[in-house]
Amino acid sequence: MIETLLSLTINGVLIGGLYALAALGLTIVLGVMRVINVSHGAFYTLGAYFTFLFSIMLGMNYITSFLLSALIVFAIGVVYERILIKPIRKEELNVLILTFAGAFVIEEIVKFTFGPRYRNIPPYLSGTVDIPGGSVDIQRVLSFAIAIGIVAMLFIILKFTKIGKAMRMVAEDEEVAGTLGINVDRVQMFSFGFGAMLAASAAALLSPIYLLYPSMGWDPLLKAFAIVIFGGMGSIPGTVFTGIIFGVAEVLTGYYISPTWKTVVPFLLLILIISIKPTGLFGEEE
Amino acid sequence: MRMEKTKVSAGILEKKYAALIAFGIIAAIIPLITPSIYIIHVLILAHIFVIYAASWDILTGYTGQLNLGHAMFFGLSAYVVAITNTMLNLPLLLSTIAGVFSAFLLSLLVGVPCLRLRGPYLAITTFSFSWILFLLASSAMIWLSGGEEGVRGVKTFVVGSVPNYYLSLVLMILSVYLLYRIASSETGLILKAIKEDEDAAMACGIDTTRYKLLAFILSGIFAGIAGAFYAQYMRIVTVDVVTLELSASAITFSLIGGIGTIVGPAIGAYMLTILFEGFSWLADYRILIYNLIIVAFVLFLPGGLISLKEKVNKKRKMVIGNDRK
Amino acid sequence: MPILERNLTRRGFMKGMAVGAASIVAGSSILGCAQQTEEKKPLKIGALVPLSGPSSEGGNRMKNAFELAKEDINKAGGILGRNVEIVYYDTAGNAEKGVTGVKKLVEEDKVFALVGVYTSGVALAIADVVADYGIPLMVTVAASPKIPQLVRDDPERYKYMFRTGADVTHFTLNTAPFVTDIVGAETYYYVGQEAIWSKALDKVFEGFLKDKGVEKVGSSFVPRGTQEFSSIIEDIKSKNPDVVVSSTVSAEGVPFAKQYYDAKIPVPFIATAGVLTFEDVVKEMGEKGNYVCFMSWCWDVPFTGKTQDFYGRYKETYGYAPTGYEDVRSYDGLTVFAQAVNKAGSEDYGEIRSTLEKNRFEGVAGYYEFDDGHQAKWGEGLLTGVIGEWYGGEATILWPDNVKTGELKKAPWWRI
Amino acid sequence: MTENDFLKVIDLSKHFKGLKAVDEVNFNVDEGEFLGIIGPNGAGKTTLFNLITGFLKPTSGRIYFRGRDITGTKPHERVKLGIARTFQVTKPFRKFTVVENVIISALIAKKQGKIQEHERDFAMEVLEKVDLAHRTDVLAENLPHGEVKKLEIARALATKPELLLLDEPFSGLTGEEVETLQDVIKSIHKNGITVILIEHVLKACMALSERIIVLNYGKIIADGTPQQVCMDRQVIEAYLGKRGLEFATG
Repeated sequence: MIETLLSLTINGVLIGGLYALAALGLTIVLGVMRVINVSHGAFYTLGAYFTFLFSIMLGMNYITSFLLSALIVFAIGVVYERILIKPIRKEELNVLILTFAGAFVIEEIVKFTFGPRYRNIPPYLSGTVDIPGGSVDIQRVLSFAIAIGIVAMLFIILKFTKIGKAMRMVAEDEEVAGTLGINVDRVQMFSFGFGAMLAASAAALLSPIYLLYPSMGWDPLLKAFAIVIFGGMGSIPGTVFTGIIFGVAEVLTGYYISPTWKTVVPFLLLILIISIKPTGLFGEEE
Repeated sequence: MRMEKTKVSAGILEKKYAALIAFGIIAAIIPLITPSIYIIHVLILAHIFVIYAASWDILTGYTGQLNLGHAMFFGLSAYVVAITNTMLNLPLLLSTIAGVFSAFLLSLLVGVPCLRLRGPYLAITTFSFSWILFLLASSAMIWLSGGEEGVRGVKTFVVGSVPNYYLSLVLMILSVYLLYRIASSETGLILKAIKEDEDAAMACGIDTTRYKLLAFILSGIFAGIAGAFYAQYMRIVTVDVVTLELSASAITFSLIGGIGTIVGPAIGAYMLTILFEGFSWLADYRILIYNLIIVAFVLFLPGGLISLKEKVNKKRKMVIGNDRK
Repeated sequence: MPILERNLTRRGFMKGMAVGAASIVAGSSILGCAQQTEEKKPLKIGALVPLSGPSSEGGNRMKNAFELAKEDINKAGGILGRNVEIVYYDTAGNAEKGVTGVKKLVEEDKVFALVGVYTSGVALAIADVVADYGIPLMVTVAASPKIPQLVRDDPERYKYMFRTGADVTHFTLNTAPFVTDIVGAETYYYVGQEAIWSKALDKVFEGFLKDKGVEKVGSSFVPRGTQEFSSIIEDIKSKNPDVVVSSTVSAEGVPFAKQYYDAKIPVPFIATAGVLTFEDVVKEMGEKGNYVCFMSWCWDVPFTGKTQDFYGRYKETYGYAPTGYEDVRSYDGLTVFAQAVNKAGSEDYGEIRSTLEKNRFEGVAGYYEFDDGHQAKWGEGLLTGVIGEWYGGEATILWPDNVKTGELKKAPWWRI
Repeated sequence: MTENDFLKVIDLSKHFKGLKAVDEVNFNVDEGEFLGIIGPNGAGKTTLFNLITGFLKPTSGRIYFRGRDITGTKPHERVKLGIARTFQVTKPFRKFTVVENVIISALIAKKQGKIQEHERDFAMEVLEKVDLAHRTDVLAENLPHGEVKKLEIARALATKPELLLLDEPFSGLTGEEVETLQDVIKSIHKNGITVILIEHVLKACMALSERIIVLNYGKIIADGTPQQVCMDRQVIEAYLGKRGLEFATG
């Protein structure tokens, strides 16, 4: 009994770390640019397919494919922001619609490029790790470790680098940042690309465990929505914490209640939290 | 809420009625000049989506409360009509009332927690409500909703496409007219003030909570009307009535037509429903082209089609001279 | 004009109406442009397939098959001497679009018959519209038990609706030999999609196996497209069945198999058709595709004279193997219909119907006969299918005996 | 508590994450008074305003208006009672014309029976008072900064207030604009409206106010006539720092 619970929790934490990674990009874009990027899921899809392209179709090793795909999606994000988001950024609703339509455009382009069929990235590492109550795929453990590494790197970037500090300042107050000589446009462009890259990394890590298809990005997007708001928009510790909580909650609900309710529960919790504390669990009061 | 009488001068009145009558006549004779039930069918759907889009506009376009889950009102009403009509064997009229009433209740349920929320928090919370409904309908409660197979066998008020066409036409004109009247009244102005700046509106003495809730209710009820009509016309209700795509289409329709004008979203819904069908020969490429058009609109004509009219007017004014006041 | 005055007049509203009126005219002409004068030459068949959205994977495989079927029919002289032309309508798996599609195909394209339909929701939504038009519909994929039930309940109204797609009882009959004979299990666990057809399958399966003395020890249902299965894997472990039956036929099938593999559960699982029978998909799964057992509706073995020819040509044309269901049943649906019309020798729907009801037709997956629900019958000499197992991207056929290529390869961690 | 206490603030505090933005503040305002509130940046002036107008809920303490406890009431309810405000960062309805901006307030006032005439006429009247009548049909977003400030005041006036709270109305204005606005505010006060003015521009505040409260770190450090406040050591220290104090006192 207790072993099952332990095993479930470990599984939940492992997967939750990756959820957190997927949600972080959304949080950064929300924090720095104050726009909801519905294309975030599409960048996730792109990350998965680029990893597929490099590792399967071009036969590169997994790590190279992973890095290349993250870089390319970063570049795509930057271009996307420049051409599509920047001209309309002040209009929250327009950005929302544009990124929604943009997500479909990307999905369709992926469909026409790679075909609508299900694709797989074979395991990049095989074997299992023993845990109480069973074993878990070694890939999950490693992916989790990589995800945590990326999060740690993110902290360092935000805390110590010039661009990171600039991002935090823009997030705090765009106008003030502008008067302090920060190139707000460039910071936002970078943040958007960065957000896209985080989505792509999460996809590259998750897709060997899951499956690739053109509309695969919607599910992580919706999950990321819930995580970001639940944890408090723009709060990175909040997002990481909530991501992991969501992972655990999902696995536990799936086991103790039913697998169909596990998708509903996070959103119910979200509504509950937001009714009590309108800025999310870790969000600052306005 | 009390509606103030609008002041219209007699001269303009005739002109406007001419436009309305022209629309009425053309719309009314369409079934007589086309033998195609397909065209009639698409137009019926267009009528339904016109109500749906206009009802979204009163909450988001006028009041600025970003609603990302508008399909929930439409969908819940449609499901309640279908379920009460087929499983409880309620008469269709009662089912319809139950459906619209359920949309009203949902608007309260969603509206109340949303009153304190702003920006992305509000947007994602409204989305969450609709997403929960989708998850319930598509998987967690398929014993009731039938999941993807849906609830079949809803009765209809009138049989056949042409009678449904006229019924939907009347319903559409009535709904849009009512919404437009509300939007053009003092109430509408107050809603718009809330959209412009909520704090300033409060400082003006506006009970923003009450008006926001009113907007939620109006929006929910009219979307509920659209959903109820949809259920009885389609005679089957599947998860398609609560999808993310349907919620998004309320926004798309409105943007293309012109947000915050009621008439704009109505035109947007009408044209896009027809356009989307007109694109059916594109088969696989349809979704791609459709979305590219939307992207282009957001970038190049964010005011929607209705802003074209203003641009033309401005030009005309410049030619005639500014002596119209 | 300032907002207030603009708001306090009805001008905008009326003008809007005028624009609306203009767009009606424009719209009618857009819709009308697809209209063509009906010529005697090609015979149009309307195909309802999801070409976009989450079902597009299956929809595209259906389209592949329809294209091959069209080629073959036309090569053999067409239908009643007329060449076949297929008009596709993308339903996106959406019921409303399905209904619109039927109206478009019938009214605008004047199609002779309809084929296709991937999801049950679309099939059930269009059933009445199709019945009102009185036009034949060959359902080639959607598996809801409600579809033949409609025909049984009201054979007069749904007289032209047939299905070459499988029924849930067929899923059961085709999968049960694995549980009872190959594994010799006493208990089993069922994993299904949270959908009406899968729940129905669960019931039929349970009843069928109970009679054979096999007990169900647990079940789980997941929403279509689920990616994370940790909780279900735990549940399976704790229920400790002798075998797992999984009807995770869509996108969720692959993650399920991968995670099942990683958990080293000591018993095999069998996938009831779907994604785990796709050669290209399983090959890409690498080692995690090993020991995956499956039931497939068709295979590259001589079920009929057409089978291997179809498999060869499909692979050659599209670069990957057919799945045995979406594609084969769609190909069969259209070719069976063509055979029936030619046999009836008339375009009269009544005669086509009775020809379909009374005769036996050769397809790729076997021979087709239709029961009182206009459902293609299962059975020896008709339609059966195969049970197989993947290893190293190659499948070994375990059942039935006449096409068997080997024995069950046991994974080192299995206890059976 | 007596009926003739106009505005009474008792032990009012507001904490943000441990930071005491307003800390146990007590003061009274008499009807017809002109009170100035000054203090360095971050002293809690705007927070205090938000508490009095109901835009923020206090952590502790009470607020009475005309003897009535209004601590828990909402902003619009306070407007109804006669408390109006402007914002430091102006918040005009940008897509509305000047007159529409004011009509909004007038509409509500009319619904509450505060005014009898047609809301548009009343709005025009108010615009006249703040010297904006010539701009009636200009969109608010096209107004220069100085006129937006006036518009905000007009909007507040159209709610028919008894107490008007002005949050830094002079900030960012040119010298000339300051002078005209000063006259406008003076005349408002003359018409019998009690005014509380937060101001960073000390000169204007000193010129207008009858009494001045000085806030520093959320606490009242001085309360008296402009002359008294000017002489206060603590005030000078708060504004100029220790060094400045030494400099000022020699």
